[in-house]
Amino acid sequence: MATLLTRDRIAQRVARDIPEGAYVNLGIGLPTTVANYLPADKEIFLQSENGLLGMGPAPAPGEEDPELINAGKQPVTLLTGGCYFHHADSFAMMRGGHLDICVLGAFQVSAGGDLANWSTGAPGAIPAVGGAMDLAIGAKQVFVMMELLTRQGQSKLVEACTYPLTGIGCVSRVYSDHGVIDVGADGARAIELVDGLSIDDLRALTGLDIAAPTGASA
Amino acid sequence: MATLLTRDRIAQRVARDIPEGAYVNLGIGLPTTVANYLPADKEIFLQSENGLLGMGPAPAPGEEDPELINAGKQPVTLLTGGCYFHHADSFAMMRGGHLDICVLGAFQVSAGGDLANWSTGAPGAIPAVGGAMDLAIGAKQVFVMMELLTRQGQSKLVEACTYPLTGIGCVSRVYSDHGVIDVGADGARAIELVDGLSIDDLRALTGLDIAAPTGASA
Amino acid sequence: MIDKTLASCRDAVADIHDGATVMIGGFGTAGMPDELIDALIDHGARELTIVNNNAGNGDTGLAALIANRRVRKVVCSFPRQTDSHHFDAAYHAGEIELELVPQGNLAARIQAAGAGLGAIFTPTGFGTELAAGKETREIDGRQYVLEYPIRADFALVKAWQGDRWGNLVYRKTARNFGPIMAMAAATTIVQVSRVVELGALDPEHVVTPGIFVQRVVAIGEVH
Amino acid sequence: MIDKTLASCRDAVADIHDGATVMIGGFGTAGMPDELIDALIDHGARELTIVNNNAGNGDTGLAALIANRRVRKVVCSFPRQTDSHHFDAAYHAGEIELELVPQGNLAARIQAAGAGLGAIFTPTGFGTELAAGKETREIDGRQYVLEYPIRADFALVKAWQGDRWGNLVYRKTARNFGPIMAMAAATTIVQVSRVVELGALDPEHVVTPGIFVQRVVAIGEVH
Repeated sequence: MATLLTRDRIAQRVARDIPEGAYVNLGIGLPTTVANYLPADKEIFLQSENGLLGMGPAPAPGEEDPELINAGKQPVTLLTGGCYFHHADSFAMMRGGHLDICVLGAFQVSAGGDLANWSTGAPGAIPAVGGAMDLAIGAKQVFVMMELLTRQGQSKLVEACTYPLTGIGCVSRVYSDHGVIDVGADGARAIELVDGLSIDDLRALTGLDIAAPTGASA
Repeated sequence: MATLLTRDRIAQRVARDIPEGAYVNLGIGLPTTVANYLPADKEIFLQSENGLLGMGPAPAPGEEDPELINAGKQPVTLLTGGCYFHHADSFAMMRGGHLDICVLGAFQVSAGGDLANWSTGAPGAIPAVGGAMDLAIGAKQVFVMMELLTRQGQSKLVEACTYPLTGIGCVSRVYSDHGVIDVGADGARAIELVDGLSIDDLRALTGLDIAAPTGASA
Repeated sequence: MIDKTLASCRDAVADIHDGATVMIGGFGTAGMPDELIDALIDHGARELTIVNNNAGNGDTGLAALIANRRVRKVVCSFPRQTDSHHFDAAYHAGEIELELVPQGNLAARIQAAGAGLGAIFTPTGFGTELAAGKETREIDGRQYVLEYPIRADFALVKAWQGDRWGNLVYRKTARNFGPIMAMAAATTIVQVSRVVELGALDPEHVVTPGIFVQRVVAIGEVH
Repeated sequence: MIDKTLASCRDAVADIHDGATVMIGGFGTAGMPDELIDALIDHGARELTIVNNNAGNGDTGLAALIANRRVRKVVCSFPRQTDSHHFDAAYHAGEIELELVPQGNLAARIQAAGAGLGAIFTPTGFGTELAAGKETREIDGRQYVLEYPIRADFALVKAWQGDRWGNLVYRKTARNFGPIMAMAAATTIVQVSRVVELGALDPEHVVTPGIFVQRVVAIGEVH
């Protein structure tokens, strides 16, 4: 029986792959929790789309400033050495390829690296995209953080996204409760599987011909 | 016999048409001298393409700062209330239509408002354009300041420019030693003629069918 | 003497006409010029096209403008939020039009307007629903979508300090869209916490040069 | 701990390769990073493409780089000046290629590169020799020329103060192309008069955020 990772453990795992000095944007929702696991002794630069670089943790209660917020509109702080800038410069940081890593949630990711994370296409729902499309195509590496299966047991790692796309071929790696999987032009390749999960299990769960981790027997 | 205006008198005449509160760029060379005639009791904002707004007069001798210069690379000062910005913002001020008036020199101006002021097309000459093309098409009004005739007696106000163009249909008014002439889609129209110069004289000098000043007999 | 300061928000918005396109600064409530919007509601202009990152939060600012049925169309990146009930209701009732723009394209299109560009090729949104029907082009092996500038008749912006020439500085993440909207509107109206003497703003620190600002109103410190 | 400061200009330019495209800040001599250029001359890289507003003044900085025959091509707006004799000589000898770009298009193309745009439609230069052969388009009744981004392998920039994260502030009109070139180069190398402690630069006053800067060298106060 496979031991699936909790959301916090996924966040921890993502944090481990972020090197010192990296410029990183953590998407709203689940990806935000990655910040909790970044090593305190390393300097990692968090960017927030609404115009700050060097984002620090949430302020102490009572210290909130409604004019110092993150992309999720929650109160944050600014580290010593951080700075503010306007929206065009902020998105130039993304679109211009200046961010090293962006961590996003997803509804679906395809083996080829397509991302669907902004709309389920449900009729009548009000669409909202925010900065998702800019982040998806801008950062040097796009990490997706998600549970592998929906509550109904369907794989969110798919051959081709059925939900509306956020970006094409933009995701480089998926961090899931079942393990870490690279995606892209060469298709999906498992990097790590959780204890008790075999590559065949993963293939069965996803219905995809996922390559085995390097060094492992297929 | 017509009493032609000196260059200083032309500059004075241009200055008279610049209202308080106007954002103005004075091109390098002759147009720079307009600054000497702006009324001291009115606030007029001089922009310099190299990133300052609120440009003041030349500094006192010994007070020059090599990092505070104008577009002609001469030392200047900054007025109280002026500010600095980078080159993209500076040219956004021009191209985005935020400048009210730009004053430029010219080799030729056509009756339709075309401007030639950056190159004589002489073979072997090193071409240089600077900000001329941006200023020509960006400001709400482009004033040209020039002597009407070349040293050889040829009119610089022409039916069609023979020198390489700086911009098409961009000049609104020409301030010359012979008088003030509007140009544009409706052709050339004299606004003021210097003492002793008739509209027929001007037509003869330019070879153009210039409309007479409003209210004057043709 | 040039003095762009006005005594009241009411005076500042008095010529905003029915059908105007109005940019409103702010990301959520940070940088939202509530006092100017309140004045705009009192003023009564209708059929407005609003450009903002969101579509109103709670019951104040842009949300109140929508609740008062003054808005015909919203151009934004992220309308749906936990507290966007006024927009949600108007949208579901078919009373308001929505143009959804990826946030970076929104910023780039506003900046392009301010800088006088005719159009830009942006990679954001390529291959998605939000680029459906738009011209695309491959340039140096990458795919781009052609997007046009977003201009406005008016911009309502919140800054921190301003002077009588319209020079502005902002405060923390309330800066967001303010500087680029100020450049993209024919008339930029700014509410500041405080009007300072000319020269009080360091020329190296001015974020929005006065050339981009037509009117300044002091509303007092509010944060 | 991240520390982008280096001990010498020599170290900072050591990996600039033959044939590299190098942006150099400055408008005339204001903002010209002379010390970095001297180090580049000593380093010896050849066949460089240089992007600068001018093509060298007098006998120092970019002019010295050209005099030392390190430059294959110059992309600039205003090469011909009273003191551009080194460029003039190289140009007339047919030893140097010139791409002449209107100054605002130069700035806009550099900014477009930093912002990841694929191309821009700009009104500047339409109908002139400098737009000959370029794609044009009428948009909303106005004529535009399609221009592509200008990127660089390296940017050499002069700022006033910087910190170990690469945050920068500039001094007066020496700012000019620095902030946009820093955004458009793969590796941005900055000489500052002084490296200050992290936190010494007010977060509201930083002009170039450290994300755009890879190396910082202090050269002492020189003005």
